[in-house]
Amino acid sequence: GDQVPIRIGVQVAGTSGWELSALEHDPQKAVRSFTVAAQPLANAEAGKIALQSGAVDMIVSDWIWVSRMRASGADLTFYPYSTTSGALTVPGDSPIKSIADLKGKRLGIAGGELDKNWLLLKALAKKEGVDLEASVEKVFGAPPLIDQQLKLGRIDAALNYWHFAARLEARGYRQIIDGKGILQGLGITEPVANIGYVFKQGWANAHKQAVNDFLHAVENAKKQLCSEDQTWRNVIPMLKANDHATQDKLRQRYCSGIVQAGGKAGQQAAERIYRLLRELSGNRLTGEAAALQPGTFWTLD
Amino acid sequence: MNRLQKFFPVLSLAAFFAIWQGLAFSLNSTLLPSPLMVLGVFWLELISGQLTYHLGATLVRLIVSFTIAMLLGSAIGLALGRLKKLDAFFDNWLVIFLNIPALVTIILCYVWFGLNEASAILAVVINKLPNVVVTVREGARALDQDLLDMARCYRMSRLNTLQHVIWPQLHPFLMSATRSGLALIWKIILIVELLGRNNGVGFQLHLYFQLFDVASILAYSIAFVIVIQGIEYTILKPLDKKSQRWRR
Amino acid sequence: MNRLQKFFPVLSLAAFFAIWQGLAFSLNSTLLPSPLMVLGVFWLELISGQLTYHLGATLVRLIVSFTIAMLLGSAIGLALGRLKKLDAFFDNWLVIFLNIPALVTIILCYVWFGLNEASAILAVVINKLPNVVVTVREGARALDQDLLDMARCYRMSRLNTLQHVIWPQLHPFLMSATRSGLALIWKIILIVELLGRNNGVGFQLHLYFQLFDVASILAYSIAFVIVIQGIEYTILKPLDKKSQRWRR
Amino acid sequence: MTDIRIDIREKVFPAVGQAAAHAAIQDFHLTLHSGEFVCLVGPSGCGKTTLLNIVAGLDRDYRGEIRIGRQQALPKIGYIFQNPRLLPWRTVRQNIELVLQESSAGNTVDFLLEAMRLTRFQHVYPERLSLGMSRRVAIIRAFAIDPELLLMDEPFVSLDPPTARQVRELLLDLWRKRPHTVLFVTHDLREAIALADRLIFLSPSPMSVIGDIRVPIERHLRQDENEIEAFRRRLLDGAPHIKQLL
Amino acid sequence: MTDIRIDIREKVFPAVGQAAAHAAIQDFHLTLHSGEFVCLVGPSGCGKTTLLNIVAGLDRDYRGEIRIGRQQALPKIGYIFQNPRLLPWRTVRQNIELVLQESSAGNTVDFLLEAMRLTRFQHVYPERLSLGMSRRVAIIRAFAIDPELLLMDEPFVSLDPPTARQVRELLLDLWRKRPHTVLFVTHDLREAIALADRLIFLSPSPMSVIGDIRVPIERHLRQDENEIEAFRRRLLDGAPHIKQLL
Ligand SMILES: Nc1ncnc2c1ncn2[C@@H]1O[C@H](COP(=O)(O)OP(=O)(O)OP(=O)(O)O)[C@@H](O)[C@H]1O
Ligand SMILES: Nc1ncnc2c1ncn2[C@@H]1O[C@H](COP(=O)(O)OP(=O)(O)OP(=O)(O)O)[C@@H](O)[C@H]1O
Ligand SMILES: O=C([O-])O
Ligand SMILES: [Mg+2]
Ligand SMILES: [Mg+2]
Repeated sequence: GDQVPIRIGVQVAGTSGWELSALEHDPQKAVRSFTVAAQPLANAEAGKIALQSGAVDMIVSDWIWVSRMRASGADLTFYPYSTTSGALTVPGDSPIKSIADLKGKRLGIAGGELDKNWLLLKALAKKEGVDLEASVEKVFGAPPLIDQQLKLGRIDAALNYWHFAARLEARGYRQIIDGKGILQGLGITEPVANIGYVFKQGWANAHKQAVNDFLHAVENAKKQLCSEDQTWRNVIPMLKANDHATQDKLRQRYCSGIVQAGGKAGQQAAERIYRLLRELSGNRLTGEAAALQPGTFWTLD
Repeated sequence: MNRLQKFFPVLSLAAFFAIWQGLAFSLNSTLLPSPLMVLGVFWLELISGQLTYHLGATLVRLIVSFTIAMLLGSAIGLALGRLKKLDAFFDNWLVIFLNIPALVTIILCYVWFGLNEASAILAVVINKLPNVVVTVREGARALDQDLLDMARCYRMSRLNTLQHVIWPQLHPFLMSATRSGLALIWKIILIVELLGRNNGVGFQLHLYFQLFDVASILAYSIAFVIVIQGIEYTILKPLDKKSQRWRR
Repeated sequence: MNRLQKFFPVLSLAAFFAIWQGLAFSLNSTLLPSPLMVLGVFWLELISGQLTYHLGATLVRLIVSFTIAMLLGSAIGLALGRLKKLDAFFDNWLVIFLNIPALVTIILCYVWFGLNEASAILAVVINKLPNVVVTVREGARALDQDLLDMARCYRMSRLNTLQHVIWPQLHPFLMSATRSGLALIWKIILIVELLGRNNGVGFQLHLYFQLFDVASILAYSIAFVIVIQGIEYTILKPLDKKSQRWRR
Repeated sequence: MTDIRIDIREKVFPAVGQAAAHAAIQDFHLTLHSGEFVCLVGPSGCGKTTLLNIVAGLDRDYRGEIRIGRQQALPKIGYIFQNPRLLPWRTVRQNIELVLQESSAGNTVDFLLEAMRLTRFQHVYPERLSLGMSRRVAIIRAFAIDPELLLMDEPFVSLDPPTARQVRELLLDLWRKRPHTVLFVTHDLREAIALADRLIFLSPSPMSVIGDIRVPIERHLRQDENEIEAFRRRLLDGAPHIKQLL
Repeated sequence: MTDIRIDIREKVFPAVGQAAAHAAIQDFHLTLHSGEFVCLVGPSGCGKTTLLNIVAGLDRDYRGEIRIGRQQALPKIGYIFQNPRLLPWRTVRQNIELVLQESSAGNTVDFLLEAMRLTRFQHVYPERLSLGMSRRVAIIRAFAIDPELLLMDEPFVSLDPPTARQVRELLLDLWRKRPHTVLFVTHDLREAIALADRLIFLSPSPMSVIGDIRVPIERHLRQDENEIEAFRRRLLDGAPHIKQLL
């Protein structure tokens, strides 16, 4: 029958472009129930605007925001995409070996005061008896600036998005802990997707078959990227990285973030994270709603 | 008629809010919260102390960078407007600095001078300065030569000439530089705070932007507008009035 | 001396690049690429067609929104400057619109009117308009009543009065609104493109910012500065000269 | 055009800031007959310019009325202001041509420029003129529109005697050819006598008419300096309230 | 102060755009003796204002030299410009006081305001004055600084005869009390004769001196209109190149 067009807002620097590229090269393309139109976007905020204004059907974002928006009446829903999240990185020869060593150091934080990783890192540190808020000199800034400041040695450690961390790692920097590690430290061991596809539920219900086919196809594409070198080679130009070490590191971190969607345990873990973040941010990140909004996660069936 | 005119400012504000309320009511969307909702958020942020803290941080930056940019810009603008040779030489630079994107100066300031307060203010000044220069330069070019000659002939001191002959003529230009300057600095400061500060209204706006919380964004915007209205009514309007009182 | 002055623009550009080269050489960091390196990037982007494509997109937006903002803003500014009552009423609105953060108007325009070219341009116009109004209003307040009376007494048509009596007096204000206006629009357009367009210099600058590619950022900035210099030399300077030629 | 009837009960400049309100004109009544040449003589600051502005319709903030016969439309007014009021960004010729309705008046403009000895300067901007030259341009501008009512506020100061004489003759020529009503302000009694049908003497402000005297010298005799001087002496020896003005 | 020696070989306003270059002054030589009252008489546009600007040091773009004795410092100059040049944003009094070096001159200012009948208007902004009143303020400003050299460019136009007479007397009073050199431009020959030690007649531009005539009437006789009229007639019947100016 007719193919349903799906317009996807793709951040130029993001990973969803890789998968869409893989889909594009897939020989099955012609027989699918959907077609994909990628819409380049400059940053995450542009995606949110594009989705709300109806310029795209899907973007990549996080579920806490989706829950918050649902609480205020928006009809958005989320499908898990990846567990890859930011990491705390220090120079290779840094004396910092653990969170406790951050005391008295300059810590660069991308994403601001309500950054999830920062909130959770503080909670973990507290558990270990360290008050990061008081003992660390915080430097907030845009991710590329934080990255640059670390390279220049103007800050001692950086809590930044995963691909900045991966690129640094390839250049000999050390990861102290990443988002997954922080969650584990806080007792949440189930893999919970950090980011995922976000779309309007009404729209998805109207095109259920196509949406689900698309989500399946993306999952396959992801697996291909990790298992088939030819597919991977196609996206290498999109990495904007010339050296093999960086390319490999990016692939490694990307592939380790693959999640299987759904599962009761995952949902429950998400509930716990939600409540944790709500408390840690004093409602500011999550909004007033006491619990994760029902329907936040889209289920494939 | 004159009686009624006194209430115009109040009436116009009422009209503004009425239109807003009407739109919000008819759209009924989280993307345009009603004035009352915004007021609620405003109030919560105010009593939590967040608003005062961040607004205060932004205002300190605004005042410092505005003062520097206006003083320096007026001096340079006056010099370029009066000295043809200086102008011929530096005109190119002016166009360059006027049109270097804010993003570029901000990034470079942060990268070269660190993510600190001084860089932030420097970045704002660099962005605002050329605008002041360009405006004051136009004013300086249009100065009345007859009056300047009079001042020279009567051996008025430089200071007196500046204060009593030149300044009043530049006044409309300075007022326009001030009004659009506050607005421009505000736009720049938001980017500056967004990219490299951990407080200030820009920082907050970015936060709420990430959350797409329009009500909070509007609450902070209104807080700033209120401050500027305060400056209007306590400083700029009286200045306007004083400077206009000699007109028939 | 006059001979030398002719070369001032060239000399000043040379000085600018010399200082830049010197700094780049002594710093020797990727954070300040040398002019030559930037030129190389510029050239590559140019022959790849990228530069022309994105710059073209930005310029179309610039021209359309600038034209609308200047025409509308001049008309409103003139009206507010001359009609005291209108001014008393709308003054508040002006302050509000002047100081609503660019971010807010951009988001609202996009969300309400869709992520399209018209919204982008509307957002720029809304941001620029109040600045033009404020500047022209100052000019309109300072108009020479004697000349206006003369025009009225001799029954000059409205059009003639506007063109030959009012416009020349507003000229310095319009020039300042134009120069600082191009620069302001440029700052706004970058945010507009960042948040909702998939082409334009703003889009590219952000991309290179993510990659921290300072050379490319500077290459795009320079491209824009060159365009504005072009406008300066082909339009603004001749206008300046024409409007100044009556002065002793 | 028919008669112009000026009735100003009161013209007060309102108080502003430190400056008190100022009553400039009070109970001022005057009828200008069609085609009459009327000179106004009064002390500096008495309200002459204020009056001309009211007659020209530039100032409507007064109690009273200006009636211009039964005519509906205002007459075409040429006003030579006390300062030249040229547009500095337009050349001499452009300044004049701007106020002309039809462009066909080129002939007259050429003629007037020549008569004022400004042909050589017609393409010059006003800032490059002397004050007397600027005043002559303002005079041409007023003459060129062929006015029905001519308001002249000390038009011939800053002109040297030969030029002033010539302009006076030109004015009378034009006036004889196509009679229009003239309201002429001057401090020069000799000039007033040489030109006017009637002399109106004015009190210090608040201004009112304190003397309305017809000049009895026939026009063809006015070339004679002695005739004018004789009448001037008579005025000087006349009523003391007028004498104190002179 | 010693003599002022004016030697201007050439003053040319350069061509700009359509306007041709204009030679305003050529081979102009004049010595003003200390404390002398010199009147300049010449046709409109001949270059009188240009000359005063050069003497005042406002225009340095000419070939020639102004020498002021052996004195190093420029003398204190009071310049009554052809237009009043008041600062519109300062009141009458503030305009005057701005140019005074010491604030102790309050007495003189009060006296001058009274003499010019402007005391009532001292706190008024210039836009609320008549032109004649503004000119009087400009006159006060020049007198108040107690100048060593007084440049006056048609200072008394727009003044009614009684006021003009009074100001003339005031000027002569001040001049007698503390003699300063005066360079006075006027088109009114009677005024020139009544005031001057010497009359300088000027040619049309390019301006040069075409007559340098000492006024032979003793000062105490100059109240008499007839004396002045007689000398005037003599001038009118005199040399044709001067007569044509009058
Ligand atoms: N705009 C104004 N506001 C207040 N007072 C004014 C204004 N214009 C004029 N006056 C006052 O009104 C009076 C008359 O002024 P006007 O200009 O009519 O005098 P005039 O007779 O033309 O004098 P002159 O011969 O000096 O030109 C003066 O006392 C002046 O101070
Ligand atoms: N800035 C200028 N640029 C060019 N030409 C000028 C300039 N100023 C004056 N002139 C010319 O120089 C000549 C003399 O001008 P000036 O003002 O000295 O005349 P004036 O003797 O004072 O005349 P008036 O009695 O009319 O005031 C005039 O022909 C005038 O056109
Ligand atoms: O510039 C901004 O107002 O975001
Ligand atoms: Mg007058
Ligand atoms: Mg002159």
